[in-house]
Amino acid sequence: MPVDVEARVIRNTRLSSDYNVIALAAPEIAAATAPGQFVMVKPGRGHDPLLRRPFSVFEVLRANGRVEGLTLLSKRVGVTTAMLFDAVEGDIVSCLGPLGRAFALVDPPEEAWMVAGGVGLAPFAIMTDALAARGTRTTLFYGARTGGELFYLDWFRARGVRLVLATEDGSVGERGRVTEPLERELRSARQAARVAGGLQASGNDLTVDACGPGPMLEAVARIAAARGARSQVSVVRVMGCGLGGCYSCVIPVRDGRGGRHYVRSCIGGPVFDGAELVWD
Amino acid sequence: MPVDVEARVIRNTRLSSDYNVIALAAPEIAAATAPGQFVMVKPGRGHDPLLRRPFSVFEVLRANGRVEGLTLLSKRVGVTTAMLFDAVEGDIVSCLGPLGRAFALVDPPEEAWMVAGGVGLAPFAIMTDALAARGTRTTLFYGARTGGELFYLDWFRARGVRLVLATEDGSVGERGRVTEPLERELRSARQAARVAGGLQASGNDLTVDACGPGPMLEAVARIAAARGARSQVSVVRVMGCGLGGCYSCVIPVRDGRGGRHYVRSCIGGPVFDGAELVWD
Amino acid sequence: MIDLSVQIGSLQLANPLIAASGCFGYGVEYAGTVDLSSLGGVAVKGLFLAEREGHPPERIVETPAGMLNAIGLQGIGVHRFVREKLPELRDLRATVIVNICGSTLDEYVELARILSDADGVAALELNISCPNIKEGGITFGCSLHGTFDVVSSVKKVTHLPVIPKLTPNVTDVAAFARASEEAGADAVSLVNTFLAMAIDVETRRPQLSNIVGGLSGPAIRPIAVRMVYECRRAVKIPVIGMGGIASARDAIEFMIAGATAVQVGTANFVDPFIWPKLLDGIREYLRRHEIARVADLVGTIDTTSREKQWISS
Amino acid sequence: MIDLSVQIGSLQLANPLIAASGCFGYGVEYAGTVDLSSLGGVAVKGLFLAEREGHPPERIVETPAGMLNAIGLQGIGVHRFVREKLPELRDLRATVIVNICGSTLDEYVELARILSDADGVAALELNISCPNIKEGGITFGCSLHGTFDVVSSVKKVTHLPVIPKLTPNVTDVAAFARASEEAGADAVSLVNTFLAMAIDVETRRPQLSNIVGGLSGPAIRPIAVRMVYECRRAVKIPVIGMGGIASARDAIEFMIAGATAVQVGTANFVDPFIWPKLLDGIREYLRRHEIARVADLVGTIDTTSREKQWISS
Ligand SMILES: Cc1cc2nc3c(=O)[nH]c(=O)nc-3n(C[C@H](O)[C@H](O)[C@H](O)COP(=O)(O)OP(=O)(O)OC[C@H]3O[C@@H](n4cnc5c(N)ncnc54)[C@H](O)[C@@H]3O)c2cc1C
Ligand SMILES: Cc1cc2nc3c(=O)[nH]c(=O)nc-3n(C[C@H](O)[C@H](O)[C@H](O)COP(=O)(O)OP(=O)(O)OC[C@H]3O[C@@H](n4cnc5c(N)ncnc54)[C@H](O)[C@@H]3O)c2cc1C
Ligand SMILES: Cc1cc2nc3c(=O)[nH]c(=O)nc-3n(C[C@H](O)[C@H](O)[C@H](O)COP(=O)(O)O)c2cc1C
Ligand SMILES: Cc1cc2nc3c(=O)[nH]c(=O)nc-3n(C[C@H](O)[C@H](O)[C@H](O)COP(=O)(O)O)c2cc1C
Ligand code: FES
Ligand code: FES
Repeated sequence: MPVDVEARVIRNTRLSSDYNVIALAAPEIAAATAPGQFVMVKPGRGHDPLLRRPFSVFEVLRANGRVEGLTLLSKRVGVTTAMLFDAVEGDIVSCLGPLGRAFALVDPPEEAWMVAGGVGLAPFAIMTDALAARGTRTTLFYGARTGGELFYLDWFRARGVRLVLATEDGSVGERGRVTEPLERELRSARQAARVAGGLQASGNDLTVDACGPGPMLEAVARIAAARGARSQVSVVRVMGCGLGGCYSCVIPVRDGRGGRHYVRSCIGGPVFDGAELVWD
Repeated sequence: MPVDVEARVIRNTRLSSDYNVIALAAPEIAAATAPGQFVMVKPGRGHDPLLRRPFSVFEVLRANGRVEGLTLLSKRVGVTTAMLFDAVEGDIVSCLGPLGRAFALVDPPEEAWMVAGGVGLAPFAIMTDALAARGTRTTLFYGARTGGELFYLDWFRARGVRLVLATEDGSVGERGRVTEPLERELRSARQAARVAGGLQASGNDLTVDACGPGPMLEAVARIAAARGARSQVSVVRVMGCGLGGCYSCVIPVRDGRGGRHYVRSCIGGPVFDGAELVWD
Repeated sequence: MIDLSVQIGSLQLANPLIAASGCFGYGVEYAGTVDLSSLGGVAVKGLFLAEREGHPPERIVETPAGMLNAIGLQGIGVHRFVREKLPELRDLRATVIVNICGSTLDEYVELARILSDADGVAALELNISCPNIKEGGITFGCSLHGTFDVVSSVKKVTHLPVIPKLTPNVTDVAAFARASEEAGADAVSLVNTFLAMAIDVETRRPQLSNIVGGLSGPAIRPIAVRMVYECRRAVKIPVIGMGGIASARDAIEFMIAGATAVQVGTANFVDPFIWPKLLDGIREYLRRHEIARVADLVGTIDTTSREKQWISS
Repeated sequence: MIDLSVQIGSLQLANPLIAASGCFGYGVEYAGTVDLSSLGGVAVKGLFLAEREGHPPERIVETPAGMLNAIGLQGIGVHRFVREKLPELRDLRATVIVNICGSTLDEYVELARILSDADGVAALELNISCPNIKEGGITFGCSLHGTFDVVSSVKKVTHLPVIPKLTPNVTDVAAFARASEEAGADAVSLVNTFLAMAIDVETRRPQLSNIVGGLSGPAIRPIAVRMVYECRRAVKIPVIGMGGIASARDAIEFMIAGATAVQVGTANFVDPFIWPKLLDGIREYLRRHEIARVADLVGTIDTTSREKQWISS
């Protein structure tokens, strides 16, 4: 069950002129969060801005073996994210969670390939910790506009995550979209498997988990489907409540009878099986 | 001409659980303010709260002979005053001023008797400095609910202001309303003058300047009028704009033909001659 | 002991707080955050006879102290509601007010029949005021005859209290309250949302897929309070007030203006744990003002004029 | 070079920004904070023939993202205005739009006559929509016949552009725009304020001495934008839009919805230095979107539906 915490800002680290990582003293929520779940936050008082905003839980903070809070990776795009960017230690942020459907976690020998576009990195730190605890091998395909917007690389490296980077301007990693190396590697992994005969082409040797801009999610789902890999994608919709009350956050999902219907992504998601979603 | 300054909070000193003195880096305004003038402030962004709020300028801050800002004495009664109470160094407060009609300052040998009720102390610090510069002798009649809400006493003493204190609970000074010692002293001053023959009963030997709750202002105006002294009172009205644009802040004023009409207190006041106002 | 109960026609509510339709799903979504039996009532999401997909996204957009919505009444239809949701709501001991919406008068009547036969429905709220759909609904709510006809037709087929929900998008809302009363309504509820729109200036497109939507939230509260005040003076049946309630103070304001009960919509999105806070705030207020029954607060606005206008600060 | 001029009937405004009536005094109050000649126009405080005292305090109260006012049209009357204010406004080279208000049709006509003879009046705005006074005014604005009669009668006695100001407190504002157009109006302006109220729950008294007042400010913007959009589609004459404009973005939103010019009221209270900021913001937007004339923005809302609904963030 979600709880609402008037969380104190423990610290706020600016990563660039737009990105920050804000640490909130909400241990009750942090301890209960599964990778891919989110919180609805509201910094500041008063009715403007009015609604909470959804953010994936980025990290669970522990000190001396106790959970002390959680962090959010936030990109400044509007009024609430600007407030999160400007927040200082001691400020209060209302934090409601954990909410939503998490990523299903894969166990070895299956591998987890994580695909992050920009701020879509957010669910993959907590996810890395959870997968590491299971001993699952992980790769992070991580794309951004430019090298200055690739964050936490050392953090992931230190946890044994294999990194495949891409930037639109080519300043770090491959030039272009991160889905290109993803497609290439998936193709060769499949070929290698076929050659080795160890796995079927449709085998469950790996799952692709993605978070990022819509077109990226769509590409990931198609690439995975084409190579018979399972994909889980975390979608971004405008959310009014986060609890299934308002029906604002819907996304079209296949209904199994050739049709489609709108599913509330706050409770039916935000993580969906890539094959479930209607992409056209 | 008023200016609008996005003023940084230089410091914020809490005087009690409700009162604070907030220092704002608005030197342009501070340098131009006459005693009794006010500023319209808006802390925080967004449209809730929407309107600015009026505050008398309390002190003009100088450092190394340069004006560096102004202070406001604020009592927490609602949303904006709560924000001013909670503000921390570095916060930004929009500050528009100086606005309104100031107190007319008296020159020696005339004396200035200042009467403050509660947060009505606000205009009298800047006023004390202005009168001291002219060598005018000053008395401050200062009343509050309780001794813990009498502030800046040493500040006034250090500047040679004679203090007459009253509290409703009798914890400091006289028990009861501050208008009682005012009336008594005014009566005996008048008698002394009559005995000495030096001044007429209606003489211009002193002006009573008051700021505080409405009933106190009314009492001061009556007391002064009864003893033939001039009174100036600073009134408090809800103000939408502070510039004469909205007609929200009106107060009934005698029109000289036995009638009354509504005058905008933001530009016609906030300081009025006590005899001008309609009190019934 | 403070008595929080209020009476809406034959229906007694444990307290005056009702979750507003469309802002609380089918109620069951909130079973984890609030004890549904602690609410005066739960008005479930507007139901048609058939299932509906609703409008494509974007369906909401935030505005100053408010929000626009054009959900388009996505819903599971009355039959699935009765089968899938009502039993759970009964188990949770919720006082269920079903908000119904028809494209035709017959559809309202049919919905009322079905729900009157179902077990666990406490009252019917007639949504004749949804600004987000083209067919039916608001065309009844914007015509005095239409309002009268829907209410009287539904009344003929049900024993349940019937509460037409009025739209604020009219010149004289009190006339609609009167038409409802004449048609036999047990109460009226208001306001539904204000027809409104927002444009993305960069793309020059409406921000909602439906172009227009309904404004709710604190922004509309002062208009809604005025309308409740007007309706209270126009009719004898209870008025259920809503529009921007976000605190106990706001709920009390509506009751003083004339609301026997209040609904809370948008604020539940902002704070799903608001319900006990509202109840506690109302109790504290009544205690402080030495009012024994919340019903004694209803319509007690004092409009005699004061002599002096000193601000006490 | 970006062309900011817009045309309202025979009147060319240097830019689309007009100070809204009742929110800018008689204009002269703001001569110290803004160069009046830099504004498209200045709509002065609503004038009756005679002087008026207005309502007792409290006259305003803040609400979420808005404010209520019930000033009651305190004013110096048309004769003192012509004598005492108009010369100064002429000297300041303001484009003066006089907002007039009558208790009777004859009073509107008389006001129009007097102001047509005065030197320095650019247009007449007919206030048939003030929610704060009992006599006249809004009784015209809430009746299609009344609106038609006032506009056509005033048109007969003046060569000045006539702009009826419409109330939003009606079911179908576009019908009032059409009635105005048929009666010969040169433009319509909207919205005036929404009838609303607020109650002090501690005293259970209305917060305004007049009990009800008019809601303005950002809170109402989405409703006002929708109404401007509806009127634009209903009439060929220019629509002057207002209601909650507080930034260049907001002004542009109204123009995209269909406003040829916009008025700014409440936001001027919050920031009397807003005018150059608004102008700069509009210029910057036009430059960025490579639009040479602000007039080319008017009514360019794109309501064709999109295929995909990805949020780009
Ligand atoms: C499940 C979920 C998890 C998310 N996790 C993160 C995260 O970890 N870090 C992060 O920075 N962002 C995350 N987002 C996106 C984040 O919610 C939005 O960036 C945020 O709501 C913008 O709020 P704002 O007030 O700053 O912007 P606004 O001023 O409200 O709007 C600015 C822009 O943001 C878009 N926007 C508004 N609301 C949303 C919304 N609810 N979702 C997406 N876009 C929106 C608008 O279309 C507009 O273009 C997540 C979204 C979802 C649905
Ligand atoms: C010329 C002038 C000078 C002032 N100087 C000072 C000062 O130096 N220090 C100080 O603490 N206060 C001063 N005040 C009063 C101060 O403006 C109000 O306390 C303040 O506006 C309350 O704002 P709020 O948002 O905290 O309260 P709100 O939440 O708006 O309201 C809370 C209560 O305050 C009252 N109130 C609201 N607005 C005003 C208003 N404009 N004036 C008076 N009361 C109001 C309301 O009636 C309500 O009861 C002055 C007022 C005026 C007119
Ligand atoms: C997202 C959303 C969906 C709504 N759906 C319905 C509905 O199905 N039926 C109905 O009668 N009212 C509906 N409403 C209106 C609310 O019940 C309520 O009348 C309105 O929002 C004003 O109250 P509030 O300001 O507390 O939200 C909806 C409102 C919102 C915000
Ligand atoms: C204090 C105040 C006084 C007003 N007086 C008038 C008036 O005299 N005549 C008029 O037509 N409108 C009057 N209005 C309405 C405004 O001109 C404008 O239509 C309304 O406030 C909406 O715009 P805004 O949200 O930008 O303020 C007044 C509004 C306010 C807030
Ligand atoms: S965000 Fe409200 S239903 Fe999903
Ligand atoms: S505060 Fe607006 S006229 Fe005085």
